[in-house]
Amino acid sequence: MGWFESGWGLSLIVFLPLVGAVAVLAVPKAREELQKVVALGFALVTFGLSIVLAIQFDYGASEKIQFGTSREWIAAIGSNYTVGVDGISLPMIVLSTFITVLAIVYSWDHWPEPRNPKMFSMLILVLLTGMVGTFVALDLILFFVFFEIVLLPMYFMIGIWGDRTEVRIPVIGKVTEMRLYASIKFFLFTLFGSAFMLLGFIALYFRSGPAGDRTFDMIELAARSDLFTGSFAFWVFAALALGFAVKVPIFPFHTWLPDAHTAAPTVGSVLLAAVLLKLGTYAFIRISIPILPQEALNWAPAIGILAVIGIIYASFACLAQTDMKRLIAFSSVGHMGFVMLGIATMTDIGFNAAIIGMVAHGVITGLMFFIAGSMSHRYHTREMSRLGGNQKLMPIMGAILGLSAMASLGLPGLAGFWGEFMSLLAAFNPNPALNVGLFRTLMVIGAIGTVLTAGYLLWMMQKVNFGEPRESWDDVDLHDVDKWEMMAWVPLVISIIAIGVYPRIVTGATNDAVVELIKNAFGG
Amino acid sequence: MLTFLATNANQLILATEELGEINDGGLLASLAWLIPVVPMVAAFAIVFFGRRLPHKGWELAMGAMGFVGLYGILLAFATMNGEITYEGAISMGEFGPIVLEWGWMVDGLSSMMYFVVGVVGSLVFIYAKSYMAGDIRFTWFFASFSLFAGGMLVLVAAPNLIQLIVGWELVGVASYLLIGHYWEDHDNSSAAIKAFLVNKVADVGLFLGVIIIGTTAGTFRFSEILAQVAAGENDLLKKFAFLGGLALFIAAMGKSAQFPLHVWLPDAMAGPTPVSALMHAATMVTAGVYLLGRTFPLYFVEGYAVDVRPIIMIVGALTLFLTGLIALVQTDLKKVLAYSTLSQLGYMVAAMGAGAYTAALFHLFTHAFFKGLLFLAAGSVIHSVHSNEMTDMGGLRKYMPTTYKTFVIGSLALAGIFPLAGFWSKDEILVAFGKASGGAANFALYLGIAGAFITALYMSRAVYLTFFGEFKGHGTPHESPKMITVPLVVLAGFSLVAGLINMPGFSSWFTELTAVRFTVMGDYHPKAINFGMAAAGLSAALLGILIGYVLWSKDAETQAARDKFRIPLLYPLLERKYYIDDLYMDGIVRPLRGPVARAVDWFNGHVIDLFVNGAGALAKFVGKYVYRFDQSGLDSAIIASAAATGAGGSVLRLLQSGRVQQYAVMIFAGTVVLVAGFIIF
Amino acid sequence: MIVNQFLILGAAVFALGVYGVLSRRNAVMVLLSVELMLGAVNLNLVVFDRAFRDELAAGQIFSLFVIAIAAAEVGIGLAIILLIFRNRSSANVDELDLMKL
Amino acid sequence: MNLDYHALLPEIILAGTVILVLVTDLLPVKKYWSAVVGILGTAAALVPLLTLSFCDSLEFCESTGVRSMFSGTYVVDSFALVLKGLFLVVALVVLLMSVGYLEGGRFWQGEYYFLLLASVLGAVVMASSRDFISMFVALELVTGPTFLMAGWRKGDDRSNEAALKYFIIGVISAAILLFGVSLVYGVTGQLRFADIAAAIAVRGESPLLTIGVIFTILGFAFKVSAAPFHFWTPDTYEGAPTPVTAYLAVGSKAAGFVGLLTVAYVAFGTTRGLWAALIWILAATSMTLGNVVAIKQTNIVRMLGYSSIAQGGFMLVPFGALVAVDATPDVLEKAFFATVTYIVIYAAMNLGAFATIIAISNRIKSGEIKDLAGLGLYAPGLAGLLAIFFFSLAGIPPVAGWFAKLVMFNSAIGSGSGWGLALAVIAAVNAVVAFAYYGKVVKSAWFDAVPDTVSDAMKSDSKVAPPLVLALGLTFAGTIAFGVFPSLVTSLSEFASSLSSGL
Repeated sequence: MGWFESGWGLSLIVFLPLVGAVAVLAVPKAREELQKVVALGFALVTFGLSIVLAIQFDYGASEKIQFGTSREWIAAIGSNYTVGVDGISLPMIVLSTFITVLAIVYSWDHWPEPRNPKMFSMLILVLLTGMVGTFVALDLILFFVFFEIVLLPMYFMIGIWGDRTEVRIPVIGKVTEMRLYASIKFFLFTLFGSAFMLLGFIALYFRSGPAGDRTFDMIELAARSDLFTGSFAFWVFAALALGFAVKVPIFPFHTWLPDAHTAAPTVGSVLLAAVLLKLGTYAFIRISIPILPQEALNWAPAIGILAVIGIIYASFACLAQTDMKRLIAFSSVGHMGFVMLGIATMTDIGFNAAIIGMVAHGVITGLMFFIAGSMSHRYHTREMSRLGGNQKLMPIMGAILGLSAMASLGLPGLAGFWGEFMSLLAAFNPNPALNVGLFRTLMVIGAIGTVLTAGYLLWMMQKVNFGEPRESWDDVDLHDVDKWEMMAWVPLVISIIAIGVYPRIVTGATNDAVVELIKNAFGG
Repeated sequence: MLTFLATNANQLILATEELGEINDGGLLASLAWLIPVVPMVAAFAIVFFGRRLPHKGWELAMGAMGFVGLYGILLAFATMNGEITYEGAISMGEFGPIVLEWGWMVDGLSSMMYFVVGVVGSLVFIYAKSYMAGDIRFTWFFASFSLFAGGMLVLVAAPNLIQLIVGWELVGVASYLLIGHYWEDHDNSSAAIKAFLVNKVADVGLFLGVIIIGTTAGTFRFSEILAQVAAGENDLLKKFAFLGGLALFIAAMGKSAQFPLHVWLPDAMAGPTPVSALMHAATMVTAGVYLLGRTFPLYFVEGYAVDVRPIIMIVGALTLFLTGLIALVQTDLKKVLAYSTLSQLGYMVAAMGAGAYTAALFHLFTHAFFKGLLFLAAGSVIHSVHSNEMTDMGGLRKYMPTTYKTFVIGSLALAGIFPLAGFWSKDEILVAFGKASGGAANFALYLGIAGAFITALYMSRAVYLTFFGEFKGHGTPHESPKMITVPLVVLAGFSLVAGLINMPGFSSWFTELTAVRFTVMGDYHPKAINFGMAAAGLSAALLGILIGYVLWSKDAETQAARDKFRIPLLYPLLERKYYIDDLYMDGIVRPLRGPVARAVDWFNGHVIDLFVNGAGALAKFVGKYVYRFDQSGLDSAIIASAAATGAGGSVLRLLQSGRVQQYAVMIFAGTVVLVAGFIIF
Repeated sequence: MIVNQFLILGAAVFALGVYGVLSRRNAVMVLLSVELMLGAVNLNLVVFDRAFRDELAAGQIFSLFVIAIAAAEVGIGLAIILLIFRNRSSANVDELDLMKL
Repeated sequence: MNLDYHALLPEIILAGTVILVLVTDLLPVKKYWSAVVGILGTAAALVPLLTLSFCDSLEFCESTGVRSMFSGTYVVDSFALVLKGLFLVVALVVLLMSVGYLEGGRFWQGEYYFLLLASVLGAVVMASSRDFISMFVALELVTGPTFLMAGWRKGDDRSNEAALKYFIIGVISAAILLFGVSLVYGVTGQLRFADIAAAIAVRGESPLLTIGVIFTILGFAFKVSAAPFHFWTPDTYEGAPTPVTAYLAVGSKAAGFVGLLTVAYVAFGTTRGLWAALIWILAATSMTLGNVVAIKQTNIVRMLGYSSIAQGGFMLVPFGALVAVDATPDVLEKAFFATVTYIVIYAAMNLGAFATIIAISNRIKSGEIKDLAGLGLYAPGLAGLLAIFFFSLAGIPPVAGWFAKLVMFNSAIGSGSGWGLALAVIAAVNAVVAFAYYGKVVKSAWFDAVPDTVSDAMKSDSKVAPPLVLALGLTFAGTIAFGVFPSLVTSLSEFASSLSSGL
């Protein structure tokens, strides 16, 4: 398997889905079965390769970049095709390929309207390339490219297959279809952030050394972090943080998220929640903090405060929602708040918490969006006030929804708990350079946030699952979970429980890498 | 050893080596991981395969529970032969310096809990088979029930704080499922949510307490934390012990339903009766007391969280007194028992605060039997009259003799009548209050004696209203089947004799059992019976029964007529449960769910999006006007400049010129401006 | 050599051309005005050439090129104007507003 | 005089083709033969460019380094080679686009190709011009034919109007340019760029020189349609036949940039502070104005007109960022490199966008953005191309535009000055704003329902003229390849940056 370790394997994981997309393109439009098979086949092979990656990975040296390679790419600006995996990116890669497979499986019999399996599966595959690429890129420009590639398929998914209900756009006052508003908002928001992020990348490059010795290599830049100081570092961190914060999203850059998640088709929401949001948090861990550690400490209080505001704010916003999907969407803001709180502590515990929180949020919220999608597919409404008694009408779906809600509110033994709890734990003893009092206050507020989180999820469950079903559903064909749904959801349920019971599934890969990262960034 | 413990009230025993040989428990302890695992596995197995089994999953639940009961008995006997201390741990993941561990602990405290959960649980499970027969979600019920017991056992087995959280919350979620078992009814699911949320509020305390204690101690293992406490060298831990201890106590207040977080427990009656029995007797509500017991030295060793103790005593005393009073006005039989549980929990918690570790656990132990008994008996009654309301009962003595007898035994035990189980444990608690110093202890003592009186009063009320007089319900009640009465009889037997295992001056087996090796004991067991205190407690109870007899022994048409003691102000206050629920709902929950949440949502759409969409709108707006200027705004610009310069027709002439000339104007103007600018600067 | 006076003359002619371009309605007249501007340029070039006594006579040569190209441009311009005149029977520039906002 | 015929071969071939096209038109053959001759001739002209470029590794080629002729007024260096190559390729694509377009309407075909190729000849000459006389001649050769081409839809009033507006503004700009040149000549006594630079270095700056420089630069600003000299652009783009618009937006604009680059770097290299500040202003206003106004457009070609103003602004950024910078060769080269890169990528993607629009409007007979609605449903291929080119224009990876923006930012920030940074920030915000209208086109094509104006015949008519397919293929390949492997462009533009180091 020498070829696999020399960087080819990783590149294969990144680009195979793209090949798959082209292959699907080559299939005639009428032959839907074949399109599905091809798409699933490529996704499965990619997933299989990522499992091979995970097996071959040397967990004893998870802080080292493995399976990496560096080839000349754009010599003129000093950017290379540098990829590699370490313990931090490995779980994210597996998560991405895993969720994508499930997304295609789920889609098998649930193509959103207007029906176009060909294009839809192509977009999913392109998205996969973008996602995995972002996680393996070790060159800032390469990272930027993949980071942006992700936007395109999602833009189309939301725009073409999104929610067609008419909404009145706040402030502007125009009435338009939800999908149109959401897609452009999503795109412009992210683009705005990433434009400044790119400026930050370039600024780092020019500060990274004398002419001729400059680099976009993240690892190399992290090693030269002493060069980035003063107001330069301040502004660069701000620029990078803006780009990442929009993606995460951190309050107050989050307003694209509820719209985009709500408007997106089921699979779009799943991928958006499960993987795309992680690009931002991952970037904080991978780029901002190792390269600008001192500045990260200066910014940490602000990030922490915003994260905690996000937790509380999202909870209240969720309490006000009447639309089930929008509620789940808003809950992401809160969960990512916990992730960002973990990052803001600038400790190894916090980073581990953040990563496991990311993975957990991926599987849990992914599952919840799947269910929300399937439910609105059957009920033709997402208004919780019109639902009720779902547990009676569809017991299995109700049970899975219940499980995912429990996981989402951070029930120990399920995946969501570790990220939440360990973030709070990390906030008790943040990095020595940070204000202990502030972070402990944040810890307390964050802990209170868990109560609110439980509140909105339980009330959602009450409205949706419990009670007697309305008579209006008597004549509606409400079949319980079908086989494709089962095949897509059971793996998620299993991973939720598995990560909850045995968190080493994630931390086993991340811990050494995180400890090393913290040591390199902050010393000692 | 006994004498040593008994004679040194309030004195720390630091020299653990004096406690004799430590037994690692051998195979029995090393396999004890099965205790939490078996019910948990059973719970999942029931979900997936239960429906296909002949008894629809009950046999799995019963088997698991029976296994735990047997294991608990074995461990109890093994512990009698010598103290066992065993800690198993499997590493489950690393977070930087923190290693997460799953483990199981076998020592006196946990063995006692295994025993209680296992034995009481088994009896309740037997009972439930018959009670729940025909329920639409029979299988699901036993899955949740197993999860409930399993969660409790995870909690009890936890050798570290983090696993404790896991068990703690599993118990919470299982209780949510069970309380909301009949979720078709909105009130039931609301009760379930209430239970979960109130516990979640308390869990904030648990989270913070665990974080504070664990982080400052640098370890989450009880054994290591308590060893540090004993050694007294960790100044950081000392500094934070008060906060951490207080936070953990808040957690205990939630699970053990202490005032003012007690509100969920009465509502939890929405679940089927076996759930109430198990929840009130063995699992869930005992978790808080267990937690205090497990971390007991933290509150007891000077320099740590000793200042929390008065708070614990006051909270416990208030709970035992205030909730006891509410029990007096309840008409729902189960609610009477529920408030009585609250009251008894108040005793246990206050006892912990008073430093009476053994007394508190002992009361927990005896209470498990008689409260389990009372609930099951109440369930038996309810099963037969199809109503919870005591106004629909009366005269059942004749119809349900076994139930009647066992219920009375339970009531007497609860009221603390010599020589039943409750007498011994309650007496020990009162003695502890008396021994402890400080205003809080006195407060607890007075309220404790008053509480004994109130307990007897409301229990006699319940007995009279239910079993005496004329039957007021519909149909003919009949005695319950064997599956129901047998557990009643067994529990009645325990209620009769359980107190004897820790009779002062006679036996100290329970004290020895629960004396945990690595905890630094500040505990005592009275060497001999304290006759003064016993007399005080007993006479208060007898007085209560007497007054109860006077008030309720005579039958009457209406409940109002029987409840003759309607004191103005106090009665409505009790009926409204001191308005605490109203305060929570109207003061906190509704505003948060309503106006506050809506305000945040509005803020999202109108303030943040004001900037976002406003930027978009601004761009469009600017675009519109720039475009207009670009294309035709020149006219006005020229008029303006013409007016300004006063130039006559020559400039105005331009107005009539064509568009292309306006472009030309712009070009020349731009050129001139730029040239002028550059020449000047 | 009196350069400044010629320069001023050149600038004045250029400005006159500008004025004509801006104020004339007839496209042909606009075209003529542009020729005026180019004339000013030629004047400048020739004057400078003489002032420098440029051995290559670059200025003068340049002005020849300008004249030649200006002639070509007039040809193009007239062709376009003719086209428009044929379509609309008018060569007024102020009627060119089809693509108005 | 010793002429290097090898170096002049592209111009000679092209000039020959121009004549040949005219002759073909007179012959009694089908009209498209003119196009075929033009295409073949243009392609043939590329051959000597290649041999010149790879002269060092070719046996028959005599390496002489920079080939300078006519006392240094005509230079064939690597910069010239790259840009000539670009012009020829652009010409090829525009020819391919034109064939079908002209066949479909009532046009004079032979003359059209003649004029187009003449204009390209001008551009090719421009790349080598190193004095004002030849540059002026080249410039007029580029512009003159396009005046006529703009009015090529002779029966269409809009087209006529476009031509006249373009013409009048064009000649005015030429006059301004010439006036500026005459003043520069007056101050320095030179017309050759190198000599002018030397003279300025000796004499220093004077108000007259300042006026001259500004007038000269502004003359070029018209060609690159930088605000506030852009007014003709939207009207002309909208009115002119679309292939002509494509040529104006790419070929003619690129020629303007070539002139601007050469003049600014070579002739006025020593007064960099002056023109850099001027260009800073032009860049900022062009980007902002172009983008903001484009949002409101409803006609796609007119929108592309404003878009090209904005893109022109982006191309100017690297120069503008040179304000208040120490003139290290590295920085200068970077700016030069950035602009050349931008031009090359812009050429590929913008031509592609125009080609797609031609193909689409052939089908739906409309140029309104709202009429594109539902294109993704009945013509996914065209809609896909549309998305690719417009995303490229918006600068979204992996299609080429992102790299153009990247190098633009790179040079602006790399200049190390606050002014450069400020311009980069303005550009960044503008890059986001730009998506609002590029996205609108994609949105219309992909997200909206098919409107009533689209008949079933239009939906089922999937025929695209083969030359147009070729044009689409070329631009598509370029856009993708440049985006994924930007080194394809950078090797060209680095090669071209020789000019800046010649300072």
